[in-house]
Amino acid sequence: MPIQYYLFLSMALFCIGIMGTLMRRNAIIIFMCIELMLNAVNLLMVAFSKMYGDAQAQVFVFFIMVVAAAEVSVGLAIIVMMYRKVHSVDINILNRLKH
Amino acid sequence: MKAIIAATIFGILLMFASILMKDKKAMANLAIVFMAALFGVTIWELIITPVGSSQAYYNNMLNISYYGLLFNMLMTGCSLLYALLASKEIQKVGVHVAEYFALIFFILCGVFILSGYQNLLMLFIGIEIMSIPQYILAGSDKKNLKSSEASLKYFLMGAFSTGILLMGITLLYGATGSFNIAGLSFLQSNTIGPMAIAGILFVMMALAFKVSAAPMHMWTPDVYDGAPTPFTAYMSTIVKAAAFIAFLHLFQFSFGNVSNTWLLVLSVITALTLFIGNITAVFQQSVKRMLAYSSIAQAGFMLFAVLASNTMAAQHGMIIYAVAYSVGTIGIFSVLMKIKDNTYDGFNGLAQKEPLLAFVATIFLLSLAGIPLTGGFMAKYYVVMAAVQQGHLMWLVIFALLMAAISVYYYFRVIIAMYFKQGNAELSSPVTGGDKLMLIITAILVILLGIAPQLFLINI
Amino acid sequence: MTQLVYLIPLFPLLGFLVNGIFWKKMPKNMGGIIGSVAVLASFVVSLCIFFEVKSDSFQGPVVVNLFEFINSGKLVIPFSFQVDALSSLFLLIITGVGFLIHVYSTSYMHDDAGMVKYFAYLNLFVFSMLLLVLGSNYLIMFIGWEGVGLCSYLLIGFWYKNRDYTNAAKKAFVMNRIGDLGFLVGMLLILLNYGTLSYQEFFGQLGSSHVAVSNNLYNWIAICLFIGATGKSAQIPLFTWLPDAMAGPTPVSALIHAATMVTAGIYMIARSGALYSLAPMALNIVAIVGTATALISASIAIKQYDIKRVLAYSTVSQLGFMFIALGVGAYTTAVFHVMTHAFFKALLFLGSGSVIHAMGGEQDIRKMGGLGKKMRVTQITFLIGCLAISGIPGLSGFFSKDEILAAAYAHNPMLYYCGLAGAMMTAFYMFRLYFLTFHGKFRGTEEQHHHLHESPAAITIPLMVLAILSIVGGYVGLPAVLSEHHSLMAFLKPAVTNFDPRELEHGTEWMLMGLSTGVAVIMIIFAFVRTKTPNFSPNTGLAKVLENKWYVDELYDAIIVRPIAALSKLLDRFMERSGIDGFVNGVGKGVRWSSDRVRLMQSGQVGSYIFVMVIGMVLLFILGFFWVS
Amino acid sequence: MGLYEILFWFLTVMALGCALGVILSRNPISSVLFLIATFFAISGHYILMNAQFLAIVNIIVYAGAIMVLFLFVIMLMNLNADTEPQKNRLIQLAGVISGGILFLVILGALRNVPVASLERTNTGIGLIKNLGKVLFTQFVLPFEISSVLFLSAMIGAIVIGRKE
Repeated sequence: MPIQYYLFLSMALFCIGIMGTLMRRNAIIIFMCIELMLNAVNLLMVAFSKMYGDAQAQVFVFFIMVVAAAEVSVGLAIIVMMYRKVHSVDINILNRLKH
Repeated sequence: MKAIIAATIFGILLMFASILMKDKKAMANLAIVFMAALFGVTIWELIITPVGSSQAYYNNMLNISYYGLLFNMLMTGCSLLYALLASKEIQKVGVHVAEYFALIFFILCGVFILSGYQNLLMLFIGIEIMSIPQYILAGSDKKNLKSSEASLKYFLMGAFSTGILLMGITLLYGATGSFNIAGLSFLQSNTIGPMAIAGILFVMMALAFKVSAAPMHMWTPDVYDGAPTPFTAYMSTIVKAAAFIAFLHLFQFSFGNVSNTWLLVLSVITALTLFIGNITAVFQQSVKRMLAYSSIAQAGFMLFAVLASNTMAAQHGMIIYAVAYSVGTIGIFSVLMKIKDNTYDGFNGLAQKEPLLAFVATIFLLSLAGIPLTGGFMAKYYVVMAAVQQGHLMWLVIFALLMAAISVYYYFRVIIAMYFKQGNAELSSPVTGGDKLMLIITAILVILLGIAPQLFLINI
Repeated sequence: MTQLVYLIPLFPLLGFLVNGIFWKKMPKNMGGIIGSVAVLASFVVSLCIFFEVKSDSFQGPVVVNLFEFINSGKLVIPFSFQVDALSSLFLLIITGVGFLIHVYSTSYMHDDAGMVKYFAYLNLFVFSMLLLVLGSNYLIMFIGWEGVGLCSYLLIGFWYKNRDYTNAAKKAFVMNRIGDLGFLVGMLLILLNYGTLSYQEFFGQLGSSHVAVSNNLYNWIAICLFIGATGKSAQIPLFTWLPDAMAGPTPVSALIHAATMVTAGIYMIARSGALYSLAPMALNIVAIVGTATALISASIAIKQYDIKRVLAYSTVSQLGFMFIALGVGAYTTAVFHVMTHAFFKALLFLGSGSVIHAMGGEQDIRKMGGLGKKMRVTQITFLIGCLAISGIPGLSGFFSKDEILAAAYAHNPMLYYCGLAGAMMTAFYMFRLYFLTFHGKFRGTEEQHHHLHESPAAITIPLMVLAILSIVGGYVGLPAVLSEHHSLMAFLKPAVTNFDPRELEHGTEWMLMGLSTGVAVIMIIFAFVRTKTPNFSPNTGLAKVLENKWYVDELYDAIIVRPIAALSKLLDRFMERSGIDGFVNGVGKGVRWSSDRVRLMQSGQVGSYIFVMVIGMVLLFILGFFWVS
Repeated sequence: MGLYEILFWFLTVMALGCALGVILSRNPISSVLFLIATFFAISGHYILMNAQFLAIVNIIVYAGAIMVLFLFVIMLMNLNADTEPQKNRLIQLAGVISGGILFLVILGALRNVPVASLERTNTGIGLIKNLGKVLFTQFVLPFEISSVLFLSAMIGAIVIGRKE
């Protein structure tokens, strides 16, 4: 398989993730779309690892997963905290801070 | 390296100390003692390192130079100053005082990594170590909905920018086959291809987010406004300076070789940042929010150092700017914390009520506005000089100076409110002798930076 | 002795620190004494240095290094002072006139609660001004430059209870900042091309061939520096702040807005004479701007009724004269006029202060008249000032103004005629002011009349000293027809490159002198006749335009201030007020539906923020990918 | 077209289709399920590229742990298609367009990347043994440092999650 295929597949997933963050109002879904972006990166990283025959990139993917896990725990905690207060996860109601 | 270990250990110790000690004040004092100890460690590390040398650790994961150590030392010093000035306010935010301070120590650990990383993985981890505690600190005032909102906004956008950063790193890896930013195979001007350019641009965007440069600045005003003020003070100073040192580091060590590919884009970012930061700050009604926009504007100036990253003046300028901006901003925020009403009107007549507070606030504002004989002027002078030496950036320099002239307007609005308006500025808490002493020391530091900047550039 | 030059700025700095730190606890008189003594001490040191520089044994400029300021790679900028003829002369003017004004202030500001603070500011001002003239490179000059701007801001707004006053202060500061921008750019151009900011190194490289530059560069640098000078020295187009700056206490107007700070621009250009001599285009611009300023502000002064405003416009006009001199290359002549102007304009301001003091704060000359009977000293000294500024032979103003006119004539007769017209108007408005104030019948209230009194000694003694200086100050620079020796020019010669106006034929010079004197005398008589029966009916036609200062402020408001405010507001809405909704709503009801739709996007907050980020990213990517390569 | 190619295209279509499902489905629960399916497809790609260990980790960590956490939260909040607020069509369209433009721009920039074919042979670098070696020698510092990250996340759970 040419590396381009993976490059474009990964870019497509990445951009779908970006579209998702732009289209949805539910904070959890937006967060999921960001996870999708991270996975697109992981896929590309593994493809490059294969291309170079280098294990470094796969270890890097590990670390991305580590960080993603840490972020998820904090992020979901923040979303739950918000939900407790306003009983919604709609990001449109987050507009006390503006101007 | 010693500082990284020490910062982690102090953070962990603080977490355990909270089990044993219930008193908030004692906790805060312990944290200040730890901070002083950490400051000592950074000084020690600086002293034992030969001037101009650099030491690589763990297969070139880190390459800690004298310059980086000096930066660490100064930023820890600023953190100590911050801890002393803000500890009372931190105690007011919530019950988890030990945890807040532990997070600040972890942030410092990230700062130390960012001043000496040599591997893109370390850059990524350093930025995350710095960011995750910030998401938490921004949302730490749980009684206040604004704080939660700031936290969620910051988190969502921060995670988004993490994705961008990772995509950039991956593309750079794909183009070069290496994560080592100083490696021989990494980004040479003759082998650069479209993938490398794409990588550079993605990484640039992500770092622009962290330093709140336009068009990735949108989170800044909301988050700085919503987060509890003492944490805003920390986020907008030391953390931002560290993001800048990471920026500079990357551009100095690797991207500098291929500056023709990114110089134009970064100049446009700089111009936009200056424009948006300054113009929007003019119309703010809340001083806290004005400071958020002004921090965007200041970031525009700091970007000059990145633009001219290969000159000596840029590296000196970055240190001076980081210290001058941090000290000045910490100072003005600690004044802001004493004022009950954070709008401009809340400052009316402060000079009558608390002349000292008004006076030091004036010095801090003058420094932020870049008036000579304050640190801010020297900082701006250094970075602008660096950009001039780089050449081809004269238009940007002139534009920046124009914007700096505008910035005087909104900084002076505060001074006018304090001195030239009638009013009864209400304080949220009394100003004690200790506060006054700390504020005076901070003000003296600002002036000292303006008179003898060489003092802060020990041997570099 | 020259090694002790750092003492000169040190004393006022100490005075500022002492007064500034203890201003709450210090007794009022003590603050005044500390402030005055600090400046007196500087004056004494300045005198010693002046005589040392004047002595024959003095060799060239002495640079005193204090400490290293900036050391960054190739660029090293020390914090150092330069002592030479030019700086030592300015030192004398600043500390000498400064001291007199300090003494005057001890009495004038006596009833003010913030007197100690006032002296602290005043000392800080003197410190900054000394830094400005003493610095041995442009950076230190710039530091002083900004410092005096800041002090001027603080002092204009000193009586902050009045809202107009703070606005005036803000205006002064903003206009100065615009000028400073030019200065900064000029400085950066020098740095970029010559790698140094030191006067000696820079001027040394100017003529040499190894820095390959075209004359254009000289012109650009010179023009940028001149823009800085227009801001500080209130020239067109940045002059409107100075009359407004009269909101400050009168001694401040005398010191800052007449004698010292506003002459900083002249100092700067005289200091950079070596550069300007190589930049003919810039010199022409200087001359034209100077002429235009001299004429326009003099014409405005004719119709003003506020005593201080008349003097303010007169200052602007006199500064214009100095720029004419600079523009024709007669740098020493400009410096000469700076000196004499410092004497007689400080005298006039202090005299007006004495009048305002006596009138209980009244500044409108329509409500004065006949004050001469009650205030003999003020009247006589004021008259001396008026005679001096009008250019009556024998007084200092005559010599310096005549030298300017002669130099202008030698350069281009057109400039001379404009200058003559300016001098004509000067004589008229000054004597209109004088006659309306001191002669005729008193037109104020009964109570004011009752209160009229001569001012105390602390006010009259500085007046008398300045009056004497206004008379004798001119004899250091006698015209060629009267004396072979022009001592000021000889003194300044080592420091200032110059064009010597004395190369005119003697006959021509006599004629020029006679003409200007004659015109002045005629205008004085005309003023006397016109003010015999004062007529204050509302003005029409040209007079109205003059009274409204040619509508310059309104013009600026319309073309600069409002668009910027509008732009700022627009951006504020557009970018931050979640505001495409606001924008669309403004367009009209017909688009309310779409407004609703669009608002949904903007109120999405996080979503719209990410949206902006993505759009920005896309645009920058396009720039980065397809533009660069 | 051999089995390898068929698998590649199948997994690619599945990944893209499920990713679109994530952002288009109205019900949050089905979004989560679609995302899990995407992760499975990506894991399949990992196996194709001989990154066996990562493929397993991806399923265990992402699909198994992280997505379950998401599901928990969504069920805790009782979100379903009816309560899910929808953005306006125009805005959705704008999102699609800007995302699409970004994709096109990157595509345009990267169309000239030199072609390198991925070998089908198994190099063995994706085996747990090799990865472990690299992780604990070359990458030992980031490995240790990431503990700080987890400490922060832990504190975050305490500070933010605990009721006061």
